[in-house]
Amino acid sequence: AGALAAYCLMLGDDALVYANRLSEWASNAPDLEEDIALANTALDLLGQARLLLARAALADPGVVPQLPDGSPVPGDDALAFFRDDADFRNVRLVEPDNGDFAVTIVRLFLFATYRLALLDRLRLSSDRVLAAIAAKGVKEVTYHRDYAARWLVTLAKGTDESRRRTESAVRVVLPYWAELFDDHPIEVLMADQGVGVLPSSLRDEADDIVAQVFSAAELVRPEARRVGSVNGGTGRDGRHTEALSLMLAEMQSVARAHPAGQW
Amino acid sequence: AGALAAYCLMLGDDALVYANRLSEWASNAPDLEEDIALANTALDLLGQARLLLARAALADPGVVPQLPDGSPVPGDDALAFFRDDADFRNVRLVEPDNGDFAVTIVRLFLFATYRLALLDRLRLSSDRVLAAIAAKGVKEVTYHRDYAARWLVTLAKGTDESRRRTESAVRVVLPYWAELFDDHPIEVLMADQGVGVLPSSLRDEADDIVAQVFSAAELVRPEARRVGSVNGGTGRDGRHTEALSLMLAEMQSVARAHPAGQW
Amino acid sequence: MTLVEDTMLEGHFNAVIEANDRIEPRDWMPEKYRATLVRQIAQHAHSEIIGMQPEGNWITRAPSLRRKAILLAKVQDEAGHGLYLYSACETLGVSRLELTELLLAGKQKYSSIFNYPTLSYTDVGTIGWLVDGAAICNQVPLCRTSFGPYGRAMIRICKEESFHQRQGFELLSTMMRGTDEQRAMVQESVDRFWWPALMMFGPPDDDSPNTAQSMAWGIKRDTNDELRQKFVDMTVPQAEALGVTLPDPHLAWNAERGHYDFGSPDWAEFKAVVTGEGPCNAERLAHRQRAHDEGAWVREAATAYAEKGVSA
Amino acid sequence: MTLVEDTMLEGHFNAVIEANDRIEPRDWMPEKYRATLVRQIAQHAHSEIIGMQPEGNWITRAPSLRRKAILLAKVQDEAGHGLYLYSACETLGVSRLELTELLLAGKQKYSSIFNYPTLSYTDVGTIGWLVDGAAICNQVPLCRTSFGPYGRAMIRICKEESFHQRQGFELLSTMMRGTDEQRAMVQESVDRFWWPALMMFGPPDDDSPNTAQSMAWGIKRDTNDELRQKFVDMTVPQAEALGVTLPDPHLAWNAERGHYDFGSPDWAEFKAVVTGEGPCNAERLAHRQRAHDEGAWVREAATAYAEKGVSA
Repeated sequence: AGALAAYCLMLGDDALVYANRLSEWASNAPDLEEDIALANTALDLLGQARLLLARAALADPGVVPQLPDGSPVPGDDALAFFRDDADFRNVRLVEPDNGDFAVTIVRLFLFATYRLALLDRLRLSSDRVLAAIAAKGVKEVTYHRDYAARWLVTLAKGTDESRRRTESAVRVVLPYWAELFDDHPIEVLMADQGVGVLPSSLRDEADDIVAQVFSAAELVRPEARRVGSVNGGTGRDGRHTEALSLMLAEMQSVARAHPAGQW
Repeated sequence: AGALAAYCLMLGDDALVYANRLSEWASNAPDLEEDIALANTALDLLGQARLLLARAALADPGVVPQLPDGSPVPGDDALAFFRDDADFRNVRLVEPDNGDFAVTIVRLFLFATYRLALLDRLRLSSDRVLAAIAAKGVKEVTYHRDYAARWLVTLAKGTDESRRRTESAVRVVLPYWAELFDDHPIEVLMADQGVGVLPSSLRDEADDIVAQVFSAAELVRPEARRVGSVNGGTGRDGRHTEALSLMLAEMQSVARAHPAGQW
Repeated sequence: MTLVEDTMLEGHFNAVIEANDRIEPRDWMPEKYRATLVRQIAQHAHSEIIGMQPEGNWITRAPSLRRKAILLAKVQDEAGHGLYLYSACETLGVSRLELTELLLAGKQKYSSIFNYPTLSYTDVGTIGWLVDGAAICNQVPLCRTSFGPYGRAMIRICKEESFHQRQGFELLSTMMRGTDEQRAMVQESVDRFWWPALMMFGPPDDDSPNTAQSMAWGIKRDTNDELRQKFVDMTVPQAEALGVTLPDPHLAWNAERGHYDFGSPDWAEFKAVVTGEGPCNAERLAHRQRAHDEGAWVREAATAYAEKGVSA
Repeated sequence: MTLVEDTMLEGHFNAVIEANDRIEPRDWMPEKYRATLVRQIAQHAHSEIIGMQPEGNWITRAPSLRRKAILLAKVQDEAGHGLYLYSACETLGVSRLELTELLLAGKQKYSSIFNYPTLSYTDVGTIGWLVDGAAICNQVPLCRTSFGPYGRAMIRICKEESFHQRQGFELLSTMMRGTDEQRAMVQESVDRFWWPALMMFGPPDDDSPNTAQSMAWGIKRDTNDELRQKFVDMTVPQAEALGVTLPDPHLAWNAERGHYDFGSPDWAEFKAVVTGEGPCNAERLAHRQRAHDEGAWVREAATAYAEKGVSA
């Protein structure tokens, strides 16, 4: 149960942190249609996060931070708002500032490519809740990936300026890609039990999609580089970028100021 | 005692909030010399804030937020890190994002002009602690004002680009100027008692300095506009800009996560 | 066009208006009718877009996942409303880009309420309850407005607005069942927004010179003061249900009139805010300008790519 | 210059080095000596400037006013150190701007330690204690380095560094007297920084080809491994006093050697970090590039204004 909860936190935190980041685009996007599309994406991921954090809390109440007696905060909210950054289990890809629209699109494309491959297989999970979450998520993330891929091609083939920015965005975001396919012991265990998916097993399929879209965009994939680990660990171990604690300071500020609050 | 504490919070919060904002320049300034100078300014103001918040806590312990029994947090820190934004009493001028270097310089020039006029008179305060804080502060803020004035002239008369940015910065910052000279009931009371200084009595002197430096910079002072009040109140009433609560969410995050912490 | 044709067209226009029927984009209409509509619809569209900012300010800080989703969806809806309304305006021959530039140049307005800051998360609830409540009072009659595309956009918008209003009320009433601190936050927020909400209906009738013509044309259906009264009458019982005090000592039921009496907003403040001296006017426009400028290269890229597609 | 003069100059240079005396900027020096110095001083200057970022990250979040002032002053000192060192480099004929551009182009390095993130406020203390501690071990011998301006800069810098180290240690020891949570934070932070701190002395001697020449020239005074041993010997008792465990199972006093034995850092990680694959390399350079770019118009304005002053 502990391993299942830990696994749900990994997938849930990916969605939560990224949703929060994407939601910063609200009222800031290049056009109204993009404002709406990015909010939609954030909403879909937020929905996935809620289900996954709730599943984690149910699987192992021990992972939920302790709040004062009688606190009305439900498990998923306690996990989102009362854990410190070192207890988050998301990959580092989803943490950094949005950057410009090109960085956002490249990151969304890579994230959705990974997550779609993952959810597609997770539909067969022996955990029926996870299987159901995955089935719903596949539809959503398919749309996210298509949206980002379309924009990636548009930006790469639009103007000189947009191409320059897109190439630069690829150099900024791609080093976070390899981490998505590392096999964490929890993921290995869950895959062995038929509950989860082994990330490394998704790599070829995901790289293939990237190659197809990069080819359509006439983008050359730069040489592999990966963001180094910290004390042997990465996001799944709670070792994050400097961006995460800043994001959480803001995100958790109101909830933490009112631990007994009703919302 | 309550009024003295409230008055010290006003002057202390001006210094604290502005010091925190200016400290964001660290490692971001246009050149090393400016990085050092802005850090120095922030350090001076932080020093003034500590003395003023400590004076407030001493004058009326009732203003200090209650912390759990046995908390080792001293009064000035409790005031800085455990008050909500609506309990801060600083003017709104010091809250907004730093903007570019021109906005920073214009804001620093206006703030230092006001504060120097204020501290200069506060040296005669019947409260000996306040008088001593003011005497020390006058030297510091004299330097801040000169520094900002020199840069203001440099930027206004440098390149076309720097002039354009300077003129734009004046339009952004100047609307917050009038609020500095509003007489809050607490300030009226403290001035009557010979403890404080009546802000409106500083206006002519301060406007005069602005006129001199603008003239040296060949800048035209735009028509007066002032940022409106909120429900009849401004910064001194705890009615702030949207920037303040975001700043405090970050500034207070570590302290609040460890209310029993020793630092 | 001959004078006869002209007169016939005007006759048709007047007949449609008379019959409370809809004018459609291809119909003839007086220039001033068109100009008044463009101004009003554009102002409405701008209000939706600028209105995303004060609430958007709290998306990243919403204190529960459910509330975060609700708030994000609401801000998204506002973008959608902006879209419909700009589209309605485009049927009158003015593009979204032109309207945006008029907004940024300060030549078209948006609702003065959005020049007030959101100082706590509670303001999200208060805006839903009071500001969307006032908007609904303004907008429900506009569903019957004489210009077709505007009226139809309003029908869709009103449905969502009343959903938002209920969500706002529900947030406040949940908070009122929470801690003492939360109840104090609700009261403080309502204190700040009550008067600005009353100002949303515009100046008193005797200071509102355009109202008569707009009503004659069926663009407007009620006067400012009528709408304001309707809003007060609707809101006072809700405030009682909520357990908050509306900050107006003159507020009292008048059995004779069958309405609530209430005090007069600070019209000097209203004028100051409308002419640019509100607490957030400069920030709101600067925010929009920045987003517009930073998005320029993306819009250009999309245009360039689309043109390549056509020529390829 | 004749061959005789050349030989005389080289003789003078060698005599100065031999006597452990100082070479000054106007003295003749071999090209490779100059190039080695520029590379080393520049790398040191860049380390001070890049090193402002990981600690600067916590200035706005320092949990007490006193700690905020200490941290801000420390980051400011680092900018000052950068200034001295760039000045020392300028005596060798390379400008601060040129050096900055070499840094940004990835052609000059900075200390690999700053490519690790600061993940909690505690890291400010750990960096003071371990990173500044390691820097002092590296730098104290450099006060006697053969090039005058560098040696004199180092004397000033070392004084401040040891002040910073004491402040770092004091923060950690205060936290160790605090809550259980705080003690856990200190241990976690030390776990992350211990091995990277050991890597600060560079690769093992048998993998450090330039050391011999640098020592012969009196630029360097000790080998990497000697300095690393000195650091470990100095730090272990401090860790004991603090009550933290250093994360090395091989750490043990060796009475025979009169030194602590210790494990080997992960040199593969070190190489990856040096070649750009640390956790923060890209962010650190991007941050510096952004500040440099955003400051360009200010520097240009200052130059233009100064020129006007001269011509007026």
